[in-house]
Amino acid sequence: MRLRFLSVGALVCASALMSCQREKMELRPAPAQVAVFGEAARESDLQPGGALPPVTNPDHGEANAISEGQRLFSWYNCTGCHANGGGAIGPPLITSNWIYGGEPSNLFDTIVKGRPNGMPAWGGRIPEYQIWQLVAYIRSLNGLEPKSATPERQDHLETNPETRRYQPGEANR
Amino acid sequence: MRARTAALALAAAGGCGTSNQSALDPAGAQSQGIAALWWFFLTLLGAIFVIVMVMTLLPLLRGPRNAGEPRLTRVVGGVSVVTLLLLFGLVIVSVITGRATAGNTPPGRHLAVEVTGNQWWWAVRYLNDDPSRIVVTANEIHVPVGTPVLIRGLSNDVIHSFWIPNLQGKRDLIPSRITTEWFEADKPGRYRGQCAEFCGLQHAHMALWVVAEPPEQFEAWMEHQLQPAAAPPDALTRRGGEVFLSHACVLCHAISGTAAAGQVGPDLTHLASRLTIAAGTLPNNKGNLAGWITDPQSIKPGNHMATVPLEPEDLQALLAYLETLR
Amino acid sequence: MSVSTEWRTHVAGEEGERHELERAWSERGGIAGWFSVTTHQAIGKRYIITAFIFLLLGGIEALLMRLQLARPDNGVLGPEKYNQIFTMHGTTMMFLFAVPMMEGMGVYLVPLMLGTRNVVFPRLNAFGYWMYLAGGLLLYGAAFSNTMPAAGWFSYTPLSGPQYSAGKGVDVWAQMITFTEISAMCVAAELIVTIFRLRAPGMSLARIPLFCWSMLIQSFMVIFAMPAVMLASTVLLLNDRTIGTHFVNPAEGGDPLLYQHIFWFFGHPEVYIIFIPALGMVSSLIEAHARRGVFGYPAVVLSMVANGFIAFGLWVHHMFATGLPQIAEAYFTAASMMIGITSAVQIFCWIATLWTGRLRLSAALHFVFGFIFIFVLGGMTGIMLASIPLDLQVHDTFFVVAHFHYVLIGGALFPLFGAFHHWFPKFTGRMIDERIGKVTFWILFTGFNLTFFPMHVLGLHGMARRIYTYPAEMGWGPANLLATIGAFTIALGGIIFMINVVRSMRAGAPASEDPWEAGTLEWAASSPPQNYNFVHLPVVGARYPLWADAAERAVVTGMRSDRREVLVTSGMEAEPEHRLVLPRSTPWPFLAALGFTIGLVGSVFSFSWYFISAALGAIGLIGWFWPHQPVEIDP
Amino acid sequence: MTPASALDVGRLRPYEISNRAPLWWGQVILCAIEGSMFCILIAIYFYLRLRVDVWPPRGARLPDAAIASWALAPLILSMAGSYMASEAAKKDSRGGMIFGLAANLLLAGVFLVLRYLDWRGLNFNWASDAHGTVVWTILFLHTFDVVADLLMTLVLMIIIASGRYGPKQRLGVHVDSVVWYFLVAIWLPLYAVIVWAPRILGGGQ
Repeated sequence: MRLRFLSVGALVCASALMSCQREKMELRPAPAQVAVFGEAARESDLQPGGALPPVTNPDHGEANAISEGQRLFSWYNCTGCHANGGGAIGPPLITSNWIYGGEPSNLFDTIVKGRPNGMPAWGGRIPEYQIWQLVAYIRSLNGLEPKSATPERQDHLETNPETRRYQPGEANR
Repeated sequence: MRARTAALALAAAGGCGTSNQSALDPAGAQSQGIAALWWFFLTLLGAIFVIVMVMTLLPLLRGPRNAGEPRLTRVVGGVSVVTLLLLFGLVIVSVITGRATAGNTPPGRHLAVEVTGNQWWWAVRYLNDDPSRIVVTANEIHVPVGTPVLIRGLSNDVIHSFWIPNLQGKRDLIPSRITTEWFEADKPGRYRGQCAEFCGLQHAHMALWVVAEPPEQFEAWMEHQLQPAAAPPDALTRRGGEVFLSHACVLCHAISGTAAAGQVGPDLTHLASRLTIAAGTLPNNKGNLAGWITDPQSIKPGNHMATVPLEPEDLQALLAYLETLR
Repeated sequence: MSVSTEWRTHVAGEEGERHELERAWSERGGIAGWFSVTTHQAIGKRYIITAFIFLLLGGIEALLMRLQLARPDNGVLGPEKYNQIFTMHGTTMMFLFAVPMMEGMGVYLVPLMLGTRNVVFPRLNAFGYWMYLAGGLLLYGAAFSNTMPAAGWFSYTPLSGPQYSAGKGVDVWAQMITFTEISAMCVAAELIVTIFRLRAPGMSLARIPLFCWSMLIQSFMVIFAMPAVMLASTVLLLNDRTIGTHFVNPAEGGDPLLYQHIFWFFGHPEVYIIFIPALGMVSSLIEAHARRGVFGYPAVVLSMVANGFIAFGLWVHHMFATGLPQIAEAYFTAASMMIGITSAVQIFCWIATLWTGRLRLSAALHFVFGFIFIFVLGGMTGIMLASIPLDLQVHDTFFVVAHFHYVLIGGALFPLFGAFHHWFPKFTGRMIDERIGKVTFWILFTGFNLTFFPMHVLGLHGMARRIYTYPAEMGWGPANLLATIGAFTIALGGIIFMINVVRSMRAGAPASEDPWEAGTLEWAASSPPQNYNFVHLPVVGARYPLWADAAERAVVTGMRSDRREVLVTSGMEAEPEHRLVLPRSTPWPFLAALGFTIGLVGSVFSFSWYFISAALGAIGLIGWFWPHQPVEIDP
Repeated sequence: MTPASALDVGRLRPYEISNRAPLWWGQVILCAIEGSMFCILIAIYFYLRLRVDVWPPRGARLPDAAIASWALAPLILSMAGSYMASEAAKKDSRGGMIFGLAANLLLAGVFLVLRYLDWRGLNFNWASDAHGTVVWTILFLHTFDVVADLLMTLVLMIIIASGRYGPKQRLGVHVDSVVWYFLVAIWLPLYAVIVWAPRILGGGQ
């Protein structure tokens, strides 16, 4: 009796959990997402009246996608201008003050089409799924992705200004 | 899959020797020493194992013995002392072999090769005091027979382990550290190696080949590798070169002599001269290359090569161009 | 009439005392009662059953892996699933099966063997079990909701670090370790004190049953090894992942190898934590089925103690390939081979016992012979692995996979199956079918060797471990197919064993108190034992009290039977010192464990949950320790 | 029928308040667990120290030696309170127990205030670099243990003060003192490591 009760309970719990797919890992991008946009294609496709329709990032909250975005961020040399998010030649990406908007659709648009004064257009180069990964990563830098999907640190020099109240190399007291 | 098997078999047969990636088929002094040690251990410990088993099973065949406890104590004590001495001997033999086969730097003149582990491929640089004579390649190491080769191991991401069983034991490649080991190939041949430390999704497909050649042949290979990529000879391959430079390829790969200087993926300057693509995953031929470029994630799921859609004509041109990178 | 019955019948007024004992030791019924149980037999059984369920889960994972590897370029599992499954397999077998199973056997058997009524800290015992269960549920709960670790059971950084293992799988893994280690440490603490202080009067150190010695040594190892893994997983790994500490980040002065050192400082002793209790079981089994005491008792005890010490000096042999100074390498080679001596001495003593004993070729003894065969073979490959040049070739290959399955399955699972057949009558009150037991043995033995022997060859021929597939031209296909067939043979053996258990529990012949005519005290209790184990605690005058002359036997009188009372004796000679009143059953250990669990599960997501964990746990502990009325203890 | 040989233990005491009580043994074992954890932490500290030339990194402010050293005084004195309480527990002196526990709590409180001041002065945190990580870990774990034990002490004091206590609670007071001795004793090497080791073995300053 007790055994039956327990086993039924275990089954119910297990199936409830199974329906909850916490982390998605799709190694092969969906065919619809490997498209590469020319600037024009993007313009005509998504911006009929000038205003951007609300687009949700398919990778929102996906830990694996954010991690991949982080890799791409340095591999595609975004760090060359934006450093690790703090900004250098390019504007900082850890910011609340987005020049071209910080919504996923804005960021997507910025990456695809480029922006004046140096931001190149990546639309013709890299496939859509990677752009979404980059968008997810950039938003994770600002805490706009769930904390549970955002890595707390990376295997390089500490960049968070909150963690250290001295300049490395400053003389000891 | 069958085609792939046949192709690799052919590739192996075309070389001077075949490799079954085995520690028991040594092709160098180091692996020979280790293999000898292995056979010694196996014989001795195997004999001991058989004796112990016979002693264990004997009481099943005959009734209980009425040995006096003092006698039993002497026997067990004696056997234990013999075990101690044997193990002591094994430690000595093992340490002597270790000294002979390992060591951090080879004696005398040697070839220094820097191997950097990446998820999931090997970057290879032949070090040279003259920067213009540094050869960069990937997933394939050519070495001259009879010259010690020093491997300088690095890693760009996680811990990998460099292992060519036919030549030497393994050495971990650890981020932030430099590890070294050296080996010397005695027989010309092609020896397969594989990452031996679990490094993530495609740990299984992180292989490399060591090609041991007679010194002259090696020198010729080296000279050829030092050349930049040849200019595309015809319209189709020229177009292929443009495809390469205008798509995502150029973001990650370098081809010396062109504007492509990406440092993220393997250097492709002499891609067509290599035995395999995708770190030993597929034999290097046009069909496999086409499949790999079109849909890398179905061949090696999880690898970091982007899936880039190409028009069929662009793909054909790109393949033709890559085929020229001999 | 077996001699042991006399032990309990020569005190006047026994019936009355028995009634009182039954009342004092009875457990409340119902769901609330079920969560309040603190008797060692019940907790021990829960450990054993839970661990067995995890063994089945780990076994299913093993079969999935073997299916994937059965032929080259197979597509049963993709790389991500394969990596997750081998991580779950290793983690389950090490942390959720092997250690808790040994703890469970210890919790069940040690008080019986020592001639006492319960472990000395019954509530801590219950708390430990609930923490273990919570850890297992956490790992599998997360796994079923698609959050699985995939960094291997030792989770090397930086692969397991924040940058290369996205998601919460590794965090769950790290915190699961915390749960199981807390549980192991609870059991270790209570078993050490139980073995030192609750022994039957007269049971001096030289009369402690060998299984109890093995649990004592194992418990000490737990105490010094487990803090290392808690630091490695919970502090180094989890804090690096969740609050951004830099223990293993080389850019800020950390070092990935630090994690390896700390992990293996635990990881190597862990292996001995698993098989030292198994060695104790083997000694018990041989004694009972060779019908004589183990030859060289002091040598066996000292070897186990030496094993325990040496085990802490070997961890670097897991790291030979990282490139260490040669002098260190020579030391660790020598130390690793020395463990061969201490193990060999025990094997020799057992062989001497078998030579001079009157063997009863029971199923349990079959498993002992299987154990010697497999374990000695695993020991031989262990000596090979201690040699650095050989290790550098076979490290991280299937040779190592074969080696540690030989020592762990051979060294722990075979003795365990032998122990199940041996103690089954004590656990259930019925005899297990010996014939089917022997069939089980032969199937398991054949399947085991079929699975793992070819792996030695595969490793030498270059098959690295943890690869999810391999190309056909490597020539590894046939041996792998053989291994897969072997794995399913093992599964068949497991199924037959379970059928045998269920059948025998229902319809087995009723067991007497001492069906094997064994010599240790657990066989003086009824089968299955009452909650209080013995109506009168025995007084011991020999190492094998049940084999001693009836004239030498005595019992303890003057204990109160209307409350849960045990006798505390001195640590060395076991002279009576004082009586100890154990607490009644209570739900507080469960509630405290629940509090800690809520907080620790939260801490997978945010560090601040540690404080919630502490607060909730503290509420549980205060409830646990709050004085009961009456507070005074009558003499 | 009386047994031929029976060992009558009826006259033995039903409890024991001394180092012979099993609870005391159990507590010593828990201290051994904690102790081995802190030993490994010290090993980690020196392992990380040996990885770099300059320790701590230039600019990082070490824990203030003066405050940390002065804080030892109330900490060590508080052991006397613990000792008094445990002796009073053996003699069943309620006043003695309350006084001892209160002294223990009070002095430990002073110590915690000093530690707070010292800790507040650090210009790095756990995520600054490896030095920050290991110093914060040591401080956090030790403080966590201290606070947990003080809470336990407080609860015990409330129970004793309420008068509803028996031998089990008196044993609790006795055993509690062991934990406190341990936490004080383990702090001495930890203090030497985080305060003095970098000053003596820092290098490059």
